[in-house]
Amino acid sequence: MMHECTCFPGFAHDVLVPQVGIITDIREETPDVKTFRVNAPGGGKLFEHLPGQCAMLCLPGVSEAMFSITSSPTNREYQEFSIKRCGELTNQLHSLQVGDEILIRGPYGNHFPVETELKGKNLLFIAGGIGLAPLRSVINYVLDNRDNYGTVDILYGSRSADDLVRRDEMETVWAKAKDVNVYMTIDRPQEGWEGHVGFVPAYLKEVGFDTNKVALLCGPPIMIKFCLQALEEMGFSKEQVYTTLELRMKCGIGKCGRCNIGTKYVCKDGPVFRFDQVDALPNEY
Amino acid sequence: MFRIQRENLPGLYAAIAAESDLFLPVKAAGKTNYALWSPECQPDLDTLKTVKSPKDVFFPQSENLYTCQRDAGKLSVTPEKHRDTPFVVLGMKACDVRAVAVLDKVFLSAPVDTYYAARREMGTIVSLACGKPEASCFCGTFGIDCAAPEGDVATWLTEDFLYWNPQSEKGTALTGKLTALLEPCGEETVAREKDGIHAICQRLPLKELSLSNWGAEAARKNFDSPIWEELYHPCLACGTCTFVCPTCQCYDIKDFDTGSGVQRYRCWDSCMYSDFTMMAAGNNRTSQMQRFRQRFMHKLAYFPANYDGMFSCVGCGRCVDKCPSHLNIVKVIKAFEKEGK
Amino acid sequence: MQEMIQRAKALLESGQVSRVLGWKKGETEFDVEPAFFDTAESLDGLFYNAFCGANLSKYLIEAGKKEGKTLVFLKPCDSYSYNQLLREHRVEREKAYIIGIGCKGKLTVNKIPFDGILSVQGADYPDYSENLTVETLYGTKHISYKEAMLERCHVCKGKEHVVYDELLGESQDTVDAERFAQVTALEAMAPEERFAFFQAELSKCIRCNACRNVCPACSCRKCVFDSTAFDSAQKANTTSFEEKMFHVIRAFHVAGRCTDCGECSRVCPQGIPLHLFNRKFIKDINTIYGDYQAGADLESKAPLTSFRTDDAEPGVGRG
Amino acid sequence: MPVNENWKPTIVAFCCNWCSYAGADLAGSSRLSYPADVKIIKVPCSCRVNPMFILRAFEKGADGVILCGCHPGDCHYSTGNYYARRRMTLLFSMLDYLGVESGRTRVEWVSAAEGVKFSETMNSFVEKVHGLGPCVRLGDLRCKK
Repeated sequence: MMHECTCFPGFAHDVLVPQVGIITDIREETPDVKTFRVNAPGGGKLFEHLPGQCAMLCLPGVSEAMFSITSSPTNREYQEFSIKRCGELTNQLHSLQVGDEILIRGPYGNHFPVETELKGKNLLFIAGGIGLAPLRSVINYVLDNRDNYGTVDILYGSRSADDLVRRDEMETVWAKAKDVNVYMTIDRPQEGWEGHVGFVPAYLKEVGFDTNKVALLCGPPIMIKFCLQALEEMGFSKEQVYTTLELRMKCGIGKCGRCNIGTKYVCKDGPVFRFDQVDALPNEY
Repeated sequence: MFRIQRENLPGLYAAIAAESDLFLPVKAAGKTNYALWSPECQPDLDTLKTVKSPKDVFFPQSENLYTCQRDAGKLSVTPEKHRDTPFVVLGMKACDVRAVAVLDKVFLSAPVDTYYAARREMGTIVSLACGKPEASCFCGTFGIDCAAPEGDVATWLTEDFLYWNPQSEKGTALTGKLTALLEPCGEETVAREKDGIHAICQRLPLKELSLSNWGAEAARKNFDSPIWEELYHPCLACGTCTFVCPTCQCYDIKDFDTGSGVQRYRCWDSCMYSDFTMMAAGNNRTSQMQRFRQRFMHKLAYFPANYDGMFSCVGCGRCVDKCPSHLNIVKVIKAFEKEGK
Repeated sequence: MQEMIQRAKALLESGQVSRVLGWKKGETEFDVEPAFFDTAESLDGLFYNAFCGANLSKYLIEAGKKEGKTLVFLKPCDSYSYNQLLREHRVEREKAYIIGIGCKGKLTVNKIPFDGILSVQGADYPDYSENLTVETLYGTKHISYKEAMLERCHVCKGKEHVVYDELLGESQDTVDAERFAQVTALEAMAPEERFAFFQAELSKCIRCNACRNVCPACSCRKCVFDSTAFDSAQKANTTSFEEKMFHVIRAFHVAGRCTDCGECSRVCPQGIPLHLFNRKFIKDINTIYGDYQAGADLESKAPLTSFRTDDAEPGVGRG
Repeated sequence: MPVNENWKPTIVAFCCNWCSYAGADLAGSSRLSYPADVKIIKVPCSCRVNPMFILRAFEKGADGVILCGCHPGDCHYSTGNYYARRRMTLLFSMLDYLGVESGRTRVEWVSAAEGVKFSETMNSFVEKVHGLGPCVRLGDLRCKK
């Protein structure tokens, strides 16, 4: 898929060559999560994407890694990435300032089937911690096309109230939207928190959703495991649950071999998988 | 069919090199590897197997992708120029030519790897039949005929002559430039040569190697087999098998700070290395058994599942010769063969 | 070999050891791989001949993490490597039961210059033959045992084990060359010639890391060349320098710890004489700081972790 | 190799914080000159310098590398420079063995009081390296502009 390079008009370049992006806003979500707003240097978006897709962010001389795009495609002005500080690259990213430039290539991977399987359905979003990042893209897409979908339930949990990413958006925008229920929980009791306390899987069972829904699940592997168990106990089938996988990626186009599990390349065939598809993969994720 | 006397081969090399770059097996410091021809080099068409495969010519062990400069906080990206001059690679064996078809599946499927595509477009393959197959060869298992290699031009080397047969447009074009050196000839000698090679192939120890337990359907079936646990122990987790392999295509992308810009380059990587899948969040293949399994499952099961049954092994036998621990794909195939019975 | 099998079976059956580390035969007598044996029946597959060159000592780091003792067969030179691992606390002595086995010089098929080798006769122990008979696809050939011998065996450190629980089998002296002759010859060359020599050899390097991974002294949990912190973590071979950097640093990191087991040279797919780096360091250490053999004992101070106040100054005696 | 008269070698000097670095300071404050092409890298002790530092300096374009530490016996950490001495002895011998011109590396012991020695050492080292010309045997081609 050759495409015209925006920095060198007329030069058809490889998908491995990035574009320059400029950071136009940085939001401190939690002590270790920041959301970066990225624009093309001349304004506007660098590329169009679909909910659930990812992009490679690169700091020259440091490294490059895949991050999910947390803003919705319906946002016409910019793209956002919510990034948790956990390694070398993310540490460096967190030290960036508004106006700094980074390299971006993408979008990569598949997306949540918002225009096909999910259309017209009741949706249940289950997220833990930074797992909200890919789902937020879908949630906003759904809310911006509200009539195409049924009820929306959002269950979001985090270690503490301080670690809830996008709490304000959740409380002031999502919770107030039509036919949307937001459930928030934190792992341990905390002063000033009047909401629910407990792990996400337990809260999921406690609320007890009906099965006339499609669930979109994203979070740490241990949470995914127990949420899936809970969903199955509640009567959900594997075909009703979607999740995203995360593996080490270098090329983003299914060639370098790093994210290969079984016959799938997570960067190209994923990151979004339905649970029956995940089950068909060898247990190496 | 054309031919040229063996003693005139240096003239042929020079004639090809006058028009374009010429890569061929060259002996240096005691080992034969593909290298750019120069008048001083020592071409070696008699060694059957180069240590490294000619994969290097189309997919170099290391190549620059782009250079990034930072000037007053502003980044700029200069992509590396694609290969735009023709070149010839001479002496590729049937297995190595087939290996290029394997690489094509990966790099030329969408999204196309343009660096590779440019080299494929610019390159002309002159293959060479295997006069003396080795005991470690098993290309026949993959339906490859080492007496009649694919490629733009196929050649056969006898005691006195190199026989030359163009097989494609590119091959005909190359031949057209070399008419002063090549004389037309009959097919008889080559036919005899082929018969001779086929007779040797009948005596190869690995000629019975069967892939009946492999292929797309093995993707799930063989994954959980306890055989992997028995097999992997001697593996040193080095990358010898990967780097001598003509079809292994995994790569890494890295930065190099030259002091006047950051070069982003890609280089071969090995799924046998412990850090291959390591990321900040952890490693999804933590044991050598898993990494070992990945390499062979990929070649013998995942690849055929993704590409119409094509195996990503061509039976060149380099890994059989080179593994420091004498572990190799043949042993893996055979171990599952026993299990299947 | 039968003696080895019987002894191993006895030790395994008596429960003294939980597993056996030895070699097993593949398709041919030169296709031998290191192997673990857990049961008495499987021990019938234990194999030992002149092609069992692999040094098993490094496998004991992993084996040491398992329950119980591992019975291991070590050749005399392997025992030096084991001793070195022992003094670096990478293995525990009580986790291994060591049978020191005899060695009459180890062979490598890479030194047999015939095409289409199918089998090699005369490499059996204890009765090997001075002349090997090599069956090939292109006829029967002959080569002397010594010609097919690994470089390290021509300059063998000696056939005495430095650590063992019991000994089995006989050894034979194989030394017919001076250990430092190659290094001395290189030193005598002009710098340009030396540079050209190393350039030619090292530019073959494919960065497969076999030399590092096979090396018993390279037992770091995380190698500096696997670190992402520098651009030393390079698998590339863009320029000739990178291999120099890699090989010099690798040799330096094992300087004073390298027992000269020669595994690096044995496994190099490109046949780079990597021992020339290690042996240069050993020669310098011997000359400047006094004779030292890594792995020979557990007590003496290693040359790079000790000093004398009157040590020579760097660069002394250079041109 | 013909040396361009205008060419100036790039020299990297690893200087121990406790002595040579102060020696360089003293040289400066005493208005003793040494070539501006000497790039000083302060290290906590000469022993901090491992062989990779030296090779890396050459890789990235240095034409000569010098290590300056406290006089033997005077190490701030009592014995660091003794270890450094053994390491550099072996490393330099190895570089020599590889065919790298031996004048490109040097170790010199310079105390905090020896501003003159520091300046003289640098001048003579630069002169020596200048005579040898650009280092081509250890540099990384990618770093050449």
